[in-house]
Amino acid sequence: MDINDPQLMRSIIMDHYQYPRNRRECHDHDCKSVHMNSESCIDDIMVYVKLDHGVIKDFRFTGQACTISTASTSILSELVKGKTLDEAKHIIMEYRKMVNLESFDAETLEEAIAFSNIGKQANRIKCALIGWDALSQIIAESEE
Amino acid sequence: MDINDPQLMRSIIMDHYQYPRNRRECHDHDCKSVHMNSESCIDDIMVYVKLDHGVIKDFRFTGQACTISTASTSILSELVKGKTLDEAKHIIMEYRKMVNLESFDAETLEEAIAFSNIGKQANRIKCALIGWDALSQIIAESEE
Amino acid sequence: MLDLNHIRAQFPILKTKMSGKPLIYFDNAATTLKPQSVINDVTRILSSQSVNIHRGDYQLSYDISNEYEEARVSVAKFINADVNEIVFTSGATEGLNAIAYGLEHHLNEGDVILTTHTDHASNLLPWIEVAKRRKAKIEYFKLTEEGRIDLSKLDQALHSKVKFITLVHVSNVLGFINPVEDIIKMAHQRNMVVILDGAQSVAHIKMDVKALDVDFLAWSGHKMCSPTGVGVLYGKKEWLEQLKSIKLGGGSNAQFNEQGEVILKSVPTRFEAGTPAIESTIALKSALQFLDSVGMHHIHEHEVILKNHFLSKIQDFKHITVYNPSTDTGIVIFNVEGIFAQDAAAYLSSHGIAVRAGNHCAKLIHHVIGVTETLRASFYVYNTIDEVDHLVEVLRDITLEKCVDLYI
Amino acid sequence: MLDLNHIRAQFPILKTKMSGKPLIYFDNAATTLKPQSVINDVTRILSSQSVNIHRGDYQLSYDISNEYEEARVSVAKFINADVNEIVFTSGATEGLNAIAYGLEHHLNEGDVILTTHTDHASNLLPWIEVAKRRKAKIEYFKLTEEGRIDLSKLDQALHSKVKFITLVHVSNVLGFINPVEDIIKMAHQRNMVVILDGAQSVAHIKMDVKALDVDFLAWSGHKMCSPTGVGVLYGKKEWLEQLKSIKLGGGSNAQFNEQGEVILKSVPTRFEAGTPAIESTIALKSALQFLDSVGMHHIHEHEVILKNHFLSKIQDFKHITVYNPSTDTGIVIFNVEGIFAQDAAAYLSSHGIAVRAGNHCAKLIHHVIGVTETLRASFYVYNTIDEVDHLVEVLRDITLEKCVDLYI
Ligand SMILES: Cc1ncc(COP(=O)(O)O)c(C=O)c1O
Ligand SMILES: Cc1ncc(COP(=O)(O)O)c(C=O)c1O
Repeated sequence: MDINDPQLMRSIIMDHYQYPRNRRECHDHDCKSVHMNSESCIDDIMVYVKLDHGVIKDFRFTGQACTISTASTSILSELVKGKTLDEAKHIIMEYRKMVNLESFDAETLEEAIAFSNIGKQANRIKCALIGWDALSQIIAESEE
Repeated sequence: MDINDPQLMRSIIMDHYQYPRNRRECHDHDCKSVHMNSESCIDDIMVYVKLDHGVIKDFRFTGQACTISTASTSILSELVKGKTLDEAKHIIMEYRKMVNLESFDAETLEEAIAFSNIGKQANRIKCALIGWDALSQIIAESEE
Repeated sequence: MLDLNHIRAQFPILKTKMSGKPLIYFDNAATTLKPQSVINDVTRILSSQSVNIHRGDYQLSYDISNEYEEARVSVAKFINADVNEIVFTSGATEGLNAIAYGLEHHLNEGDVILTTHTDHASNLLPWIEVAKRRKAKIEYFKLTEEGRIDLSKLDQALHSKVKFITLVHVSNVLGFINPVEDIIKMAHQRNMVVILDGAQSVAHIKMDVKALDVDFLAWSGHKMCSPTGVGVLYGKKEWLEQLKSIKLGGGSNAQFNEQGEVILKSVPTRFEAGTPAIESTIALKSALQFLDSVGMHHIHEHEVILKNHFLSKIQDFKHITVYNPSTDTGIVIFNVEGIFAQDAAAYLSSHGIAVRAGNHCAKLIHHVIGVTETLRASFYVYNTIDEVDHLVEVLRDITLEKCVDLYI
Repeated sequence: MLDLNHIRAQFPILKTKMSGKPLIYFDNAATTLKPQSVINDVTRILSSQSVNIHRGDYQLSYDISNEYEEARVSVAKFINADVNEIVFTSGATEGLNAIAYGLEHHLNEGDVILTTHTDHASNLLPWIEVAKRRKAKIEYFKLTEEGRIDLSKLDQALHSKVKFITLVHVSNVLGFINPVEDIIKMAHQRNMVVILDGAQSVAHIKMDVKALDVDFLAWSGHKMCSPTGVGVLYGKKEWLEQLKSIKLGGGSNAQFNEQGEVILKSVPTRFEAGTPAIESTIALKSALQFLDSVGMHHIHEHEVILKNHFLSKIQDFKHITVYNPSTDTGIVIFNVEGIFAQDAAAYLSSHGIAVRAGNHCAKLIHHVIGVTETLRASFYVYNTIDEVDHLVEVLRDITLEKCVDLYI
């Protein structure tokens, strides 16, 4: 994927915003959920994660959110489903580097590289992280 | 009395401050009392007035107060004792004129003319009126 | 017509830019801009008179205490109240809380507090709390389809269990002016107390509390050209005296002793414990002078002209949905099809235009308009037709692609 | 030694006059003066960034929200707290009320709240009120003859019924620094909660809430070189979460519905309902930078030098009685024989000197010093030995005649 192709990057975001993947509830008893809403963003989303023996079996989300929040969470859902916690943590770490405008491993992030410039728009960074922060939180709690 | 004699005026105020007249409580059932304290003054005084058939039979006061409040209330007590309500109202009216730097009848005010310049010190006007306001209030209530 | 050049020249912020474009400020329902006279007051006080009030122990303190009390006189005149009916607060939220908690002791089990779905969290939440504590009930006025109070259902709504009616005078989302004259008249016939949230009304339409006969009114200074940190709670004298003071401390008491016997000062001082926002309160007077110099009637008229212009210009835009087309004021809420409100707001920001996105703290509003998130443009006295036209142009061409392009 | 020229140059008010004489400001316990950096913040925001916070819908709002949160970070660093333990209030009085009312639900009949006779009305009155409501009891620390907490009676004072200990850190009348380390240590061994009124301490002595292990601390910005209208409530995270929020409204809730179910936001946002004093809060950061630039240790040292100088100069004055000769800070209270405090203050004012007269809102203090009305001179970082000398000279010659002569 060419990170310097703005048309491609835009189409990734729009596609995930207009047709978000894994946007549905999960009320299984083994589905952990976390409610995220940010001060600087009117977003209000629920993230549901099903873990099984150190593997992310399912990742879903629901709620009202902006393009950046919705698309970034949708992309995340595809990226981490089926991954081990360690793999997921690695992906999240690389993503955080990217969002902070540090150098990162584009390979690992796949479509998430569409947000490689979000760090320049400080006021939307939180939106780009909302789903990712939720997953970090669930992983951290599972490891306590 | 010579209103232009500062030494005389000063000695009146100091005398009434250091030896206030009628400074004692009154707990007779026919003694009306009112508690005065002003925002701009740390004064805190109680005024007691005994009325009988339209005549001020007694006027007393107690409390912590500054020179201006104490002396002006002490002078007032001597001025109005034994006077009819109408006479007292006239005295109060002339006093208010003086304090507002309008022309007034010096004769009526006797020693109270010591405060003829208080109106130039806006921040102490309330002190010079505290006892007088109390009496006005008691008279007004008695006439309701 | 207003002399807009003269008005705009008084607001230094209107000479600044946002995102490199001249600032077009349409978030007036959130807070208004400040005229130079207000800024000067604050700067002057901080620079040469920054002492505490309420004591004439020295000249500076005496002077600043006087200015503080003059602000009270100005506010009283502005809404036609008596000066001792004006309590200074830190804002509408504190004022509305002070009313709800302060009247709590009048509530008995089963009593009803009547309000609306369009009310602001700062008015609803305190009443929800005290209602819970007293086992009282919150009920909501029936609204017409567009979200106005249904006057035909008023008689039913004001039933015998209703004790307090608390409602927003002008909704900060729908921009409707509630028919408070009718409500107050009927309420008083039934011995009910009426509390108005004036956050969006006092700076926008002429307010006369005596003519209106309202019992309580609270609003914020910052929404009427003043600095932040100051608000006003008006209460009819007899009702202020019924209000329990919930913030206690220095300045509010005349006396207290070790046995816990407390004598509070008289109204309104009793409610003003502690050091207030002195500069902001004094500057409120200059803000009122500015509003008076324009004239409240002209301000409202001007807002309506801008709003009508905006609505007529966008009425053919298929991609824009307006939720309050019959708004009575300068507040318009809308959405762009397929674009989340905050994305649209961010796009407008990149063109120098400030509008608000969200639920505007009126979280029951979805009962009325069916959606939770909207864009809100709110016009005020210094806005121009040109600025509105600029908003219209940007909205004409807005697309999801363009919104997304800000981030790639 | 402090570079007083450099410090004084930052306070424009020090170039002004009162009663035609250069202003000598010794009413620092009432409020402090403001440095230019603080004034500039307020002017800048009002002139070019006067928008509301808490939303990043447009660039200006995003920027000002950030500055607001940066102020929180600064405050947290200043007292060594975590950033989410810092709640912005309108002042010490609001903060102290929020603590008392917010902990009310933890009080049961017979519980004891321990405090002192030297406490300020803003700390005593809220507790007197909640104690009444919960049938709890207020008790007072035993004091030594000069008015210090008697450490030998501590064990007795902290008996098993005591639940909350709330006390002034530095008395605004006596200037004593209370032995809070000892009290907190012993209190925590007995599972008691300790609340400090830091109105006179945070701007005067280095504060480290972690080292001190205090549970709550409240103070005002205006007493630490900031504008009025802002204060801080610090609470340990676990205790803030136990505190019931008593001011509800916009911004404090994440969600609520028609059924009255309310979900509040997390700590500290939950406590910050409504539009806060934005300019004042942001300016607090510059105030802290000023204090840090001088160094808290030097500030305290300087106050003590001035106070000692004053006391040594007046010690032979037979007509002056000092009530707190062993004061630990820059606060000295005294009276002139035969002259009521307010008259003496007015006389000093005519010489350009600002001191306070009265009971200083500590209305139980007469239990300690035997009098209700005193003069208070309170020194701060920008005061000089020369200024103190001037006060001494005026006091040397003060007579009742001279005081009265102001009015004739
Ligand atoms: C010890 C103490 N506590 C509380 C307060 C109240 O502070 P504020 O008036 O800023 O709310 C003061 C100020 O007078 C004080 O000195
Ligand atoms: C209708 C209404 N009520 C109350 C408020 C609260 O005002 P403040 O935030 O100034 O306390 C607002 C402001 O958003 C409002 O629009």
